[in-house]
Amino acid sequence: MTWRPRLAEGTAPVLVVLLLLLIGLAVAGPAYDEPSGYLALLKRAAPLMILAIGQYFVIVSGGFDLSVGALVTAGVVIAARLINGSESATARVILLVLAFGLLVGLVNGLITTKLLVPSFIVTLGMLLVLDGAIFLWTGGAPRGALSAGFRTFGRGAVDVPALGEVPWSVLILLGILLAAALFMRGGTGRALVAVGDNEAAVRLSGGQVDRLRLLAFVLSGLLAAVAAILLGGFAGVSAQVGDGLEFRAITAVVLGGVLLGGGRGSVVAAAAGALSLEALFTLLNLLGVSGALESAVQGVIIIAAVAYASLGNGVRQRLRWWPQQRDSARPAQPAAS
Amino acid sequence: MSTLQEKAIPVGQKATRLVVRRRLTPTVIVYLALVALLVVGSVLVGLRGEVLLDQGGILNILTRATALGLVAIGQTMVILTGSLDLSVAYLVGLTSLIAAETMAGRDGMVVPGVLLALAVAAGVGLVNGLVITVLKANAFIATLGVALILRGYLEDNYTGPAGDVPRGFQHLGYDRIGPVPVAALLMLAAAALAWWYLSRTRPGYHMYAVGGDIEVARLSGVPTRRVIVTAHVLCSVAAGLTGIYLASRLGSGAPYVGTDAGYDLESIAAVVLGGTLLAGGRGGVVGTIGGVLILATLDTIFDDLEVDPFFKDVVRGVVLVTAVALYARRMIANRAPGRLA
Amino acid sequence: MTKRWALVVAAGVLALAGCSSDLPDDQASAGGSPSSDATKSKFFDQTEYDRQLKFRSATPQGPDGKPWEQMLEPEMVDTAKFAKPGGKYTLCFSNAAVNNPWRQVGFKTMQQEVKLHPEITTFTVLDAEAKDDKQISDIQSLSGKNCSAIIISPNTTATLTPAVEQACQTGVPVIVFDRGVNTSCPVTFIHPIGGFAFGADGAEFLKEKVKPGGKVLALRILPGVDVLEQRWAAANEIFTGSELKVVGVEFTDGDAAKTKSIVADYIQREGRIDGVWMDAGATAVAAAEAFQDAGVDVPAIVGEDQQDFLRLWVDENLTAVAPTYPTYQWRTPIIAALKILKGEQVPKEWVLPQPRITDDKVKDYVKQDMPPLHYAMCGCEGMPGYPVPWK
Amino acid sequence: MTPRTTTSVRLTGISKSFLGVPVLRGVDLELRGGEVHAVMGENGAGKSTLLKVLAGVHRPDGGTIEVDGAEMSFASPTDAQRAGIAIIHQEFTLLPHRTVAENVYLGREPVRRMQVDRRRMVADTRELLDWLGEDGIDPTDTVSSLSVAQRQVVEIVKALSTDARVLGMDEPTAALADHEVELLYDLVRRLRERGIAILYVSHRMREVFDLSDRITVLKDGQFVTCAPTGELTSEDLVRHMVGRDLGEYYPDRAAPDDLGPVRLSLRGAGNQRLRELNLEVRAGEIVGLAGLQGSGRSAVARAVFGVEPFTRGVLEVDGVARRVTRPRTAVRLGIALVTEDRKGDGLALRQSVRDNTLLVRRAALRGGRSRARSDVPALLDLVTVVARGEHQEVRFLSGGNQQKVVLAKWLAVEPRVLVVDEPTRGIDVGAKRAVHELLRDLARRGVAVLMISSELPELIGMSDRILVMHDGALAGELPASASEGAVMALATGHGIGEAA
Repeated sequence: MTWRPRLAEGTAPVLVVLLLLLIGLAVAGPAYDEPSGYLALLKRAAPLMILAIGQYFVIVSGGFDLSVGALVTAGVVIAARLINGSESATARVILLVLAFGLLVGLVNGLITTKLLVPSFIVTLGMLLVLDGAIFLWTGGAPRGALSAGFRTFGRGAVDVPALGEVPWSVLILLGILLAAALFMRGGTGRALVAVGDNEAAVRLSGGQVDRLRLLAFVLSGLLAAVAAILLGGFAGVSAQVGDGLEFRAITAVVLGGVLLGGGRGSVVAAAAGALSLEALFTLLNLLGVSGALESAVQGVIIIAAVAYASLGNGVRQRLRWWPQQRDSARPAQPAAS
Repeated sequence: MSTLQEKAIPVGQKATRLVVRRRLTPTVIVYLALVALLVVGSVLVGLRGEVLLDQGGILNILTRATALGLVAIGQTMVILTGSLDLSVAYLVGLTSLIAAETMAGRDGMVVPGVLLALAVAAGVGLVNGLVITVLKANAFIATLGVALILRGYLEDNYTGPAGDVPRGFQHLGYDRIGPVPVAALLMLAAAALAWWYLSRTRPGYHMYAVGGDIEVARLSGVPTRRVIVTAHVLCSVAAGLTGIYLASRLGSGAPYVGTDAGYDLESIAAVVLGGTLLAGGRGGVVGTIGGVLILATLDTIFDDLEVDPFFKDVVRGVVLVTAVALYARRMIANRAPGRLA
Repeated sequence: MTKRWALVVAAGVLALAGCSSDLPDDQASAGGSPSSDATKSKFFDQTEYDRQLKFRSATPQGPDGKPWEQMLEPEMVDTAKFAKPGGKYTLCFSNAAVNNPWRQVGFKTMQQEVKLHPEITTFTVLDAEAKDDKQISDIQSLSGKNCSAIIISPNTTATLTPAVEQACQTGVPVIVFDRGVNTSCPVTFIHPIGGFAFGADGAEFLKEKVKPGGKVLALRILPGVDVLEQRWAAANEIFTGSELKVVGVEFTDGDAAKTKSIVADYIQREGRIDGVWMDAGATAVAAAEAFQDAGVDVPAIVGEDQQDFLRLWVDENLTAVAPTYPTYQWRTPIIAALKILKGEQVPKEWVLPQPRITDDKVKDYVKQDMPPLHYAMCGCEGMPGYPVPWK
Repeated sequence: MTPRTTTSVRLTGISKSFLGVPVLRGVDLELRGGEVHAVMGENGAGKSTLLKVLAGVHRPDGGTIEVDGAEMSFASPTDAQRAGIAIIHQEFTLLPHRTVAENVYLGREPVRRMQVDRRRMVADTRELLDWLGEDGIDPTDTVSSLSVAQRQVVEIVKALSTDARVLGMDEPTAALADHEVELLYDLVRRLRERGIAILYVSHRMREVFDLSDRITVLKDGQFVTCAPTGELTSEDLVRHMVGRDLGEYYPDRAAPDDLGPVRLSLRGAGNQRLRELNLEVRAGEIVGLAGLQGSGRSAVARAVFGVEPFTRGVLEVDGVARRVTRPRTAVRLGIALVTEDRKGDGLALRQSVRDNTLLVRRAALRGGRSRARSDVPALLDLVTVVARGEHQEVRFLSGGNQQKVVLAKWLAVEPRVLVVDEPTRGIDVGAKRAVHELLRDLARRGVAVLMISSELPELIGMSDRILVMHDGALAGELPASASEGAVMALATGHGIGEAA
């Protein structure tokens, strides 16, 4: 059997959608005549794409993570209070924010796997706890300020040979995406998808199901912390920076053809879903569609995407499958009676 | 069957275990927790020289339970059926506007206003149900999509509260009998109706069946699509009733009255807190009302104790997860060993 | 359905038969209910617009340097019937929410104000968490408590009117501030000049600073909030009568990241933006940063009195103005309540001055040690304990 | 409520295609009241589709269905039920959290004054249970509290409650233990006596011969033959089904000098369900583990594999005592388990053949990435999987091919001890034979194989020696080619003295 490049199930539609959107952008906006426009789009989309990658790990292993939006807010607010404008504290606080994301993911994962509470409920609870606790701690509104160093990652750019100025966030995004794609090609990644498909089979194959699912939540938490650093860096301190991001990330993942409930979908497609979503917003903006209708358009699109995935797929699969079954059957022989 | 004799003892054991299990269903736990909460709350509030369950306190708890209760009754039905509805919050806002705008202050338009609001709600439920059954979209995404569409409509067409409810209709939101608001009684009546529907009628049986195992239901001749659509229509109608109630209470329609209160996630939380399995097939309205009352009581206690609103969120989150963890433990303990993993 | 209606009817009969209703009597709502067309109409109101613009230049009455005790063109009402000498007051406050920095700063200021008055023995606060329905319940339950006065900061105008009326009927003095209600039953309604003045302050500044034909971008938080709509209505009025070109009106949801993206898009699309008008300053820094990140000078910009913006203004030497919706208005309800309880006169409508921060004064308002989202116009610097509670 | 008079059903020229691919091509079948009519054929022969056509699940593209001489057209299972036809599906169709009565009347709840008439439902269910002589089940019991056999009874009651006079059964013994199978036979015979027409679909030769009056054989969607059971031999049947003579069923056993060292040994091992087990499995041999269901034979598999570990005694792998408390440990020690429920426990159905093949290696072991790429095709060749490619999702494979993938997944980690539980359940004759050969082949390569099967001919045909379990303990050991009678005697607890 020869190896050939191959798209994971459900990846193709999102790439088509993305391509159409990018063409739409090129037609609608003069800024998208040159690469810098797309680079700006990528920079803008980076936090959501990173969140979508994190969310992907959880969804593909059969869960939900509703806590990422609250975690992003928490990350920014914690960073602002602890850094308090002091440049010297920056590195320490960045590590701390990452560790906090990791910890939240760990708690989500432990409650889900050890106490067997559905992840939807666990992370909903975590959302409430984070939302409350973080402002309980800061007394209602964010305090302190982010340092310039902290903000570099979301705001600054770096000179890359041959490419020119590339935003840090784009580099971070590409790094994470590459790592995630490699991870998903590897054994642990495949086992993670298999957990979303059939937990029992993985357990009886000697896999550590709980540890894998825990890993998914930890990665989601960690990546939410990264997104917080980028968003905080991009736009500064805000009390509502993470509002609604959890649903947007889930939408992006689903748009990428990943099956809710787990067991199918690729991480690159999930990231592409997030980029599509962001491109869609930008396009609507360029076309002058009112902000109000934006959400309606978004609603229609995700329903259409999911309907296409489940309806279209079924038909295509059957078309593909049946003739194959026939091929594999033995040649018919006259019945000898 | 001769072989059954050798199983006689285990069956006996099972029977006693069953009795224990029946005694401590999640529903019972919820109400025990409610009672415990009331006792603890009374003591804590009492320490401040106040009374939790005086007329005002009861009124408060019941009033707070009314709107969430109505939404949660509907949400119970869809969750039992194995589905989920994230569009209720926007729908509450939309129906409150439709009711208030149709009434426009005229007494004669109360009935048309209510009917129109309910009709629109039913229509939205129908769309939810059809998107799930015909387009085969996951309920989470389908109802999230519909929620976004409703949001777009609201944002595009409304700039704030609109419409006007005639004074006569406002009695629905403000009248009470002793400490019990009339609307709370109506909510409880709706809950009773839903309980009857779920546990006594055929369509109700079928909701449990579809939520329990949709394939089994289908093979047994249950019209699964119709059941799911019905559940969504009923859920949306319950959200519509909430919108109508809130219109009567607010005196006008308000586009974000549902989302500000977070009725989407909060109603799911209440249902799950009430012991209904998020995956469906098990649970009921009685538990949900218990869950709603717990949340309302917590709120009231915290208000009496003047707890920081941010702290409330923390407690809500912890209570939710703890409760569901408790139910999960009981389920594992009760599960007969069978499957390998 | 018939069943349910039978129940409603039955409930109605019960109500008639002497069961209690918390619905306030009709005559109390002198202001009348809003008609649907009124709330949906254009938010511009020429009379009110003129009135507010006039207020800006009016000289306030009251002690100098204490704008929270000043009042503009007051029409005093007698409060003798509420007088309750002897102190030991229980003040009750139904707050809409503490869900944004403005309300946080305001609420803390209010709490400190309460501490200044030993005659207030209890200060009971119910927070509605931005839920109309909860605030109605809150007001109901405050009405049942032994409050000396009830202060209400309504979550929305129209929807809370019945509840406020109900509170009025208990005979306890009711004080409303920030957003109003559609009834005249409260003893006093406290608010700064208003949205038209706010919007005009910024728009006039741009008209003055941006050369004719310059491109102005208007950034708004979200549609439908009356205060914000008024700000835009006034600005729009001024822009229409100017030679400025409004190249875009965008909603940002108050989201800094979105603001930045929108502004970046406009810089790319228009090539150059000469002025930025905002209906609220929360995302002003993000807007300014978008220019910096694009490598162009920040044009004339309208912000608000939040510290992060003021600091940027000073540090980067921006051409800017900061209209304010001062948080010191949270002190006034407490002061008003005590006046009422002492039987002193208060204005029926207590209009507070609404200063704007201009280039010459901005340095006075920058407080390096305060949080970035702190509102400078809190009137709190002189309060005992400053600045700890606000940090 | 008892079924009415007898009915006859005649299917003529039934054809059915899915997306243009014919699955049934002009099949004829006649079914009379009071007979058990078996339908046999390989997987994919169209048996289940035929059953579903009869049940109204699928609409035929051509042909007619006559019930008592009247032509019928079924648009849904409900239509078929109205005509007196009910089907018991291969998988259980019961809701565990609902009561027996609720399950029996699911979809057809009697309604009285808008409410479900629960009293009548319970009474009618009880009547049916009594009629079948199954008074051990209470209609108000929750299904989750019933045994597997009792659930099967509920399934049958559910079918009968539709007033069915024609009962289709799809592999009804698949989930049953041997003694339960006997009870089912008994039940089927009683149904026959009461005039019910039974269409009996099964893979199991013995069952069909024990039970049926007539046999219809299908192959590739076509009718092959229909004859009274007495006129057919099992060799005839196999020939009809596969269209060729398969000859001797089982591969050669191991010669004495093929046997290597002891790979797996249990000494005094036990847990909650198992007592004092002593057994050894050597490299190169296949040891059969027989026993009735509930005797603990699957519990041995689970214990060895660490799912429900031993709590007493010693488990040795290659002579070293080990504590195996979870599957992961077992896998790392070289123990493999092919479970009886391959869809539930064995495969991640949405994943590709490749991913499933590598599942154990990836999940339990580290590294081996570079080797994996070249390995997979070789492994799949070895187990003779027929698939469109290694990227095809496993759910689209036939049962037999799926089972081969399960075996490939274990071969990928080169186990030293292989425990197989019902390795050929529900797969067709051809695949069965391939699995048998593969197991023997593995043994020859030095794997110690412990094989559990409730199909005694298979167990006897495959094993080098047979251990028989009874009531959680070993009842005795029998040599290769012991008689079924001898195994059953030990399994039912009769022959303990003589064999030990």
